[in-house]
Amino acid sequence: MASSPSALDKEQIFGMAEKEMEYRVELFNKMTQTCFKKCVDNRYKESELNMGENSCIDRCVSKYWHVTNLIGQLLGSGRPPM
Amino acid sequence: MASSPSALDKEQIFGMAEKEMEYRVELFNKMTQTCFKKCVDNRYKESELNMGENSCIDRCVSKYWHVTNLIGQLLGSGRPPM
Amino acid sequence: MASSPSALDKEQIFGMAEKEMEYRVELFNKMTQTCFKKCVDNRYKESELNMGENSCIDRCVSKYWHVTNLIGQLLGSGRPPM
Amino acid sequence: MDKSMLADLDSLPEADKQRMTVMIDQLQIRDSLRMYNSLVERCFSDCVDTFKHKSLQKQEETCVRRCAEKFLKHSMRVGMRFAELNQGAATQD
Amino acid sequence: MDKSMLADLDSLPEADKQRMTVMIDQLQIRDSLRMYNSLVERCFSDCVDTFKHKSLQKQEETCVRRCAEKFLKHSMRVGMRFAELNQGAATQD
Amino acid sequence: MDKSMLADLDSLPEADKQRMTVMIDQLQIRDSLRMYNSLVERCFSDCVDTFKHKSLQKQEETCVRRCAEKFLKHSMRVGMRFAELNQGAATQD
Repeated sequence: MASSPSALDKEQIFGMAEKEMEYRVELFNKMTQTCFKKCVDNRYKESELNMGENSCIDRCVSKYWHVTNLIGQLLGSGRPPM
Repeated sequence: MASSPSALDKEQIFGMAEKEMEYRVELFNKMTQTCFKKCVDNRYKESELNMGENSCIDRCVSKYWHVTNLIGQLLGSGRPPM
Repeated sequence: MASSPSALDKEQIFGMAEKEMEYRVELFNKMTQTCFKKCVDNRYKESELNMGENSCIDRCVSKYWHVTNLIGQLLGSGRPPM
Repeated sequence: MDKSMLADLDSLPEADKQRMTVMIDQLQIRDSLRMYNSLVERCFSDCVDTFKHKSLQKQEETCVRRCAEKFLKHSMRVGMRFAELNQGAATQD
Repeated sequence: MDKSMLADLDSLPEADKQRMTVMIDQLQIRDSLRMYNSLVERCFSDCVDTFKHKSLQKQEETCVRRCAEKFLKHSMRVGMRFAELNQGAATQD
Repeated sequence: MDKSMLADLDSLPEADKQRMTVMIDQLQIRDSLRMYNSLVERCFSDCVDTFKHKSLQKQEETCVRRCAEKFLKHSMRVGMRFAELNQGAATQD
């Protein structure tokens, strides 16, 4: 009974992995939405991203990443809080 | 072992059906929220929808539907992308 | 077969409990987000909540609670609609 | 949420049909609870803007009632129009 | 998220109690991860508005720190007030 | 969504690996359906503002097409930059 993980333990491990993946997908989606709003002109005069938009996007992603790490530190670790 | 679907295959089929239904519910909810914002006066001077609001709602739903199909085509099929 | 609940019945009971808990968490989160927007100055000149913000938060929570109950009644019961 | 939006169960074996029905019921419960939450949030955000009192003021309460009623009527209308469009699309196939 | 918000487990048989506990733990993990994500989004949106540099500027960092601290204090206060209201409602029943 | 974002499966036993793969596939399906929904909502909200007609007007359609194309290009670019940052962080560990 003690040596191999119980069905419930396994449920917990898979559940944790699933929540962690959901979290990363959500992080990516929020970053994408937020940087689109901040960087891309919503009048859509053309279908290409212009140079200004492209460099804004790169910097936005970089800054978003820094904010994620900064808040992770404030919450007590480099990782998301449990 | 090969003829009937395994437990895992079944999980997958049910999972797909569930995701597809979640998708349709979310589509409906987003459309409802968006058309409410676009068509209904948020000062709420009465509890009935007036004629202008009603016809705006009908057209909003119709246009939302067209945009859904248009973007579905752009993404490579009439159906949502997998 | 009739006396103890079937696996499917159990699934349903646990599913219901889960949905109800998700609902309460979502209610709490929406209230937190909404009252933050309504009460807290988003220029963040300091990291403490000031007196005005604190009393605004208390009243905001109280009013949010009343609106929740009021809409619950309108929808036909004191509880969320099923 | 309308059951017709979801799935055609007739072609499934009995056990799967039952499981699918449970799944649909669960989605409907979750959907109506979410709808309730977003209705509260919308009507609160649109109707309550001053925080000098702890309790809801008369005109705020009136506003919330109208907001909720309007939203429900709106939601039903959207459902009807949406069903018609789905119907049309289904018969075109 | 406060455990008291969720469910009263005492009346359940042992196996169900365990399963319910796992479910509540999972919901709490998901909730704190979502809270983390929306905190990042809110503080980023409110504090970062210029994109001339790749790295966070000093005053942006200060703003993000204050934003996060304020939000956490706010969230705790909301939790306390909400618990009181739930308590009051429970004893009235 | 990029598979590399998710999990390292090599260390798992075969049965768990399979189950994990199914889970990841399910998350990817849900993610692309949600992306589709939010793309529709964003482009509709930004491009459609008058409701004098039932059908999409020419300039609205053009706007929606550009919006969707821009968003997809944007999303790919964000994915690339994000992967680089994750890579960098991983090698620093």
